[in-house]
Amino acid sequence: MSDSESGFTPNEMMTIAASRALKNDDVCFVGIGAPSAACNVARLTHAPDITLIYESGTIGTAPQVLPLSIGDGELCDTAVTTVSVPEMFRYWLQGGRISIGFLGAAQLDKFGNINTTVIGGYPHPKTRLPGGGGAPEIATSSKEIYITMAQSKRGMVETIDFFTSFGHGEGGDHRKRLGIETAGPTLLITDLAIWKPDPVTKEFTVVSLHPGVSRAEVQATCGWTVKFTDALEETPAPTALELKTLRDLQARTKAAHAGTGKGKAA
Amino acid sequence: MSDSESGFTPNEMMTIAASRALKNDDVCFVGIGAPSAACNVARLTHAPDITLIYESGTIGTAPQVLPLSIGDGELCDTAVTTVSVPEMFRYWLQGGRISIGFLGAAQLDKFGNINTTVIGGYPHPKTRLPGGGGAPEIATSSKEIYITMAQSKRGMVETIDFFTSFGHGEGGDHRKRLGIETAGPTLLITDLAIWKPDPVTKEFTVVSLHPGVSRAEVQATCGWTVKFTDALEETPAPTALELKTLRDLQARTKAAHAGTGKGKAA
Amino acid sequence: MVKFLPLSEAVAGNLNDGDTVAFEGFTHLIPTAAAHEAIRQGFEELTLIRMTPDLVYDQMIGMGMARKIVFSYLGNPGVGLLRRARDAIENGFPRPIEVEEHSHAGMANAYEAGAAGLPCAVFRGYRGAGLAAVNPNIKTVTCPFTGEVLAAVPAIRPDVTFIHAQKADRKGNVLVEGIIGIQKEAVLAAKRAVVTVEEVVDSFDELHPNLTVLPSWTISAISVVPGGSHPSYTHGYYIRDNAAYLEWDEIAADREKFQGWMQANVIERTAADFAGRVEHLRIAA
Amino acid sequence: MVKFLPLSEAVAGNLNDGDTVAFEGFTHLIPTAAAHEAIRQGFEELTLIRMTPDLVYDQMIGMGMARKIVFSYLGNPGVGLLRRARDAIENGFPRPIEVEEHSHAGMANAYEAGAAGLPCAVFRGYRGAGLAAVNPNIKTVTCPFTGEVLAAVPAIRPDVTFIHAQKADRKGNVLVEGIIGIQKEAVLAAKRAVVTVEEVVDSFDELHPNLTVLPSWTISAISVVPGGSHPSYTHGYYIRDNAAYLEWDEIAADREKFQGWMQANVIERTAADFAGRVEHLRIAA
Repeated sequence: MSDSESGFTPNEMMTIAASRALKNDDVCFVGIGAPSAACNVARLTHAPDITLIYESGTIGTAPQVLPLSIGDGELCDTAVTTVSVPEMFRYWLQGGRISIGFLGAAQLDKFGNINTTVIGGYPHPKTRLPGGGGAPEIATSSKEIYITMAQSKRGMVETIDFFTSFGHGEGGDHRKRLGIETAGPTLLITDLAIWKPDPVTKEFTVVSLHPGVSRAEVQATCGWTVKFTDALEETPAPTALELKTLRDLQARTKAAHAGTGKGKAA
Repeated sequence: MSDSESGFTPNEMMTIAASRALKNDDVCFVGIGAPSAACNVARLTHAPDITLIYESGTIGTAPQVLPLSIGDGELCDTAVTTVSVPEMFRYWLQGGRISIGFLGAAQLDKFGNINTTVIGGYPHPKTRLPGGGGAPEIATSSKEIYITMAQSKRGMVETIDFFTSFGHGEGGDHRKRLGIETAGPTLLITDLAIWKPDPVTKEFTVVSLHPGVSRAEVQATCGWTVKFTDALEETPAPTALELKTLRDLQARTKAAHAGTGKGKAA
Repeated sequence: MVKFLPLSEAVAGNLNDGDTVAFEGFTHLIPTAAAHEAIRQGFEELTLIRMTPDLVYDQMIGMGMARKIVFSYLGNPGVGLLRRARDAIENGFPRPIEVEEHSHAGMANAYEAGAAGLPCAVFRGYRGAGLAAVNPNIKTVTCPFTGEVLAAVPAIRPDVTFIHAQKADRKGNVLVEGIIGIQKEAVLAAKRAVVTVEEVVDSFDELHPNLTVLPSWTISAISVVPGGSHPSYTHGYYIRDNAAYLEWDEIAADREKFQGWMQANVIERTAADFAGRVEHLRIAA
Repeated sequence: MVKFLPLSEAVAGNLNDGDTVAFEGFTHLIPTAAAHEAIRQGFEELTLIRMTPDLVYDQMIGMGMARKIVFSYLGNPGVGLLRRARDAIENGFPRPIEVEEHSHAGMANAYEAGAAGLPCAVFRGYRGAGLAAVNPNIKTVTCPFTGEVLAAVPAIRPDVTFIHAQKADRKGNVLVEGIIGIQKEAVLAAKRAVVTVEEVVDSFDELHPNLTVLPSWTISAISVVPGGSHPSYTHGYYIRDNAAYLEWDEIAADREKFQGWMQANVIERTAADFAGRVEHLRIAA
């Protein structure tokens, strides 16, 4: 599938596969570190009416270039409305209006639990990461959670060092037992594969390999023993339109950000 | 004092005496039924920078005519800012930013407790009144409460039928015992006199009679046995400027309201 | 997704007998046209929620449509009492009506909690107030840090909310401006929301980013009804018909006069009549 | 009453050693000039509160001014980690620092509760989250109507809040627009508030009534500092200096490089330098 003409990188495949999972009537909460590229490719291709919400308060935004931060001016300029941060978290996230919360992860386990807080122990961490930002409540208030990250043994681990945001916990009905009524992680898209939780155990299971990717490659870059579904599929390669949309977006973004400032003083 | 040249009505005296109690740096919450005339006379005479807040969300308003309702457009047009009703009650009233809450009353007792809810029993009232609106929390969240009403035996009673808003309860330290930290009613201005609470018992005591008013007249129009302070004063009569300001305001108001609508359909 | 509908269809498709319904508007932007359409369609056994019931709920109660009313100020703003509501509460006419009464702070916080998806609102309120003794929906919670006892009321979650607003764009986003009251919360707290607007414009691209705009996907139906809030007003379009509020006091004082007025001015009319009612109140452009 | 003051006086008169202080701004409108002035004046033992600490707190922590930090996202937005804050937490350099960590929802609700005069905030949060186990300021309350267990956090009440805003009018009212973040709540929650603005205009009479305006009497001091939020941005004035955020990652990575940069760019500079830093970022009128 990946001949020289339609060549694409694993990261491009990841972003485009994630974009395909979004529907035109989705209301998508794009948290810190989340792939807003995927959300905006969806908006620029098959989901022109998708509602993108950034936690800075911008609702229904349609940026021409990808924001560097979740509060770039472009997001406000193109939004349907911009609200305060307390309103964002109370009325829009906690209010149950978000269909898809889109999260990234520094560490992820097989049940979709995410760590972006610390490597090592909490009181005396080996590495202090940025922390959760909006993620703890995005993970429990959004109707569903999509996760996207590039695979690595360091990132996809048997046991995460800190529960920044709750996925399916120990699996099974753990969410329900904690009084969490939303579905939690229903999709994981990596640079190698598409994963969905087992209906009963909630363990992420590979349902589709990206073009040219082997089972062995998926296992080699994952810290837990990977389960594959019986009816394993191959992810359709990016179309020319999808690739062009993503690359144009990234080119516009690069040009826009390079144009700002000499950085003489921060 | 009330010669033919400077003649004034008891209601005018009441409004002007109330206006004098307001200071230039007061932040005044003008609740339903409250004498916004007094607040606006203060603003148009000695307190040009007074902040008037109406519960409809208008902050720092400066109407040219008195509003008929607490949500007239004039209030918004002249306000520094107009906020939502939840914000008004959370950030501005409950936030402790109001120096003076100005309340009227259908029934008032000697401890400044107010009833605007029912005459008779609550479940089967003889007369169903409008109820409290913002008053229950204005009474407890404002730093001080000023009350203004025309005297009558029906209105100033030994025992009110319902505690719409709490004044000094049974008197003494009753507010503190309920965990209310604000001062409560500190001033009552009627068409006949100025009253202040006794420092210990908190019973309203007449401290000043309006020009030409006798102690007997005050007692004859009040349902409880009236106490008078030893150093009883006479309220200074309205000045020509105060009267002109009040009457001009009322004339502008009458002209503006008469101009609206034939009332063909409500 | 939001639909642009004639008001009669928007009401018929979103309101049902027995519903809990809010027709909200804090003096400004009262959805009178929608309420009159509901009266014409003759719904029954409604639970009516509103901070400041005023004329339209006086009318619905007088027509016997309500089994319960939830409110914080049952007056004709700036005029006095609501005489049809009084007749129902004091005399059970035309039918007895259940009362759930709050303060403005209680209602405002309860709508806010509804919009925020919470089961209850927590605030400092009702201290020493008689309502806490007569309304079982006023309870307390204790701050786990300071021990302070705070008031709690259940979140308001209407089956359907009706509001009136200035304008929609073609996509169905709605702008509310001026005294915005509790409208945003009332819409976001409800399962369904119907909005009447003065007009539809091509786009909101030129609007200031921080205005109160309800995204199209938060609204069920939009109906264009110029003048739809008369005798209340619409900031930027027409002023309040204060004379009508004063007149209402007389109309509602008498049961037969009320019935005659309702027949002539509501039952035999349509939403299209509202435009004419505000003609003399319009703000010069 | 609000005073218009040079920034050095506004900071000296409102910030004290040992204070709990918030320099707020959610990516937009970060009060960098005020933070740099505080660094020049060398305050000690501060408790720094902010949802998204970013560069200015990295700088203050790196200079050893903070004894504690309260936050929900300790990153360089869109770039990565905050390396001076990491050094303090991981290695106690230049001094150990106490950490109180929340989620954005927790911080936003805590500021809201502070503005609302409540002792605590109640919301649906922290379910299954590790923070609830390591932060003793995350507790619960139970809804008295449904029995649902909700999260509670103490209200945030800074001694002083610093924000940057677009403009003040001559009376000292302040307009914040664009991504308004948590600024209004941070000001209203604080005992004192200092605002840097891009400019002062005669009056706000022509402003839309529903914009975010902080009345003059809610503010202690206003300082006019054009460019005062660089390398953050001010909606309507200049754009975000993304390159500076990328560069910071290298500067903060090395203790000596950091010190040299601070000396040259903060200690030896004044608030007046900010105007020049945004010259090439200004939005064409």
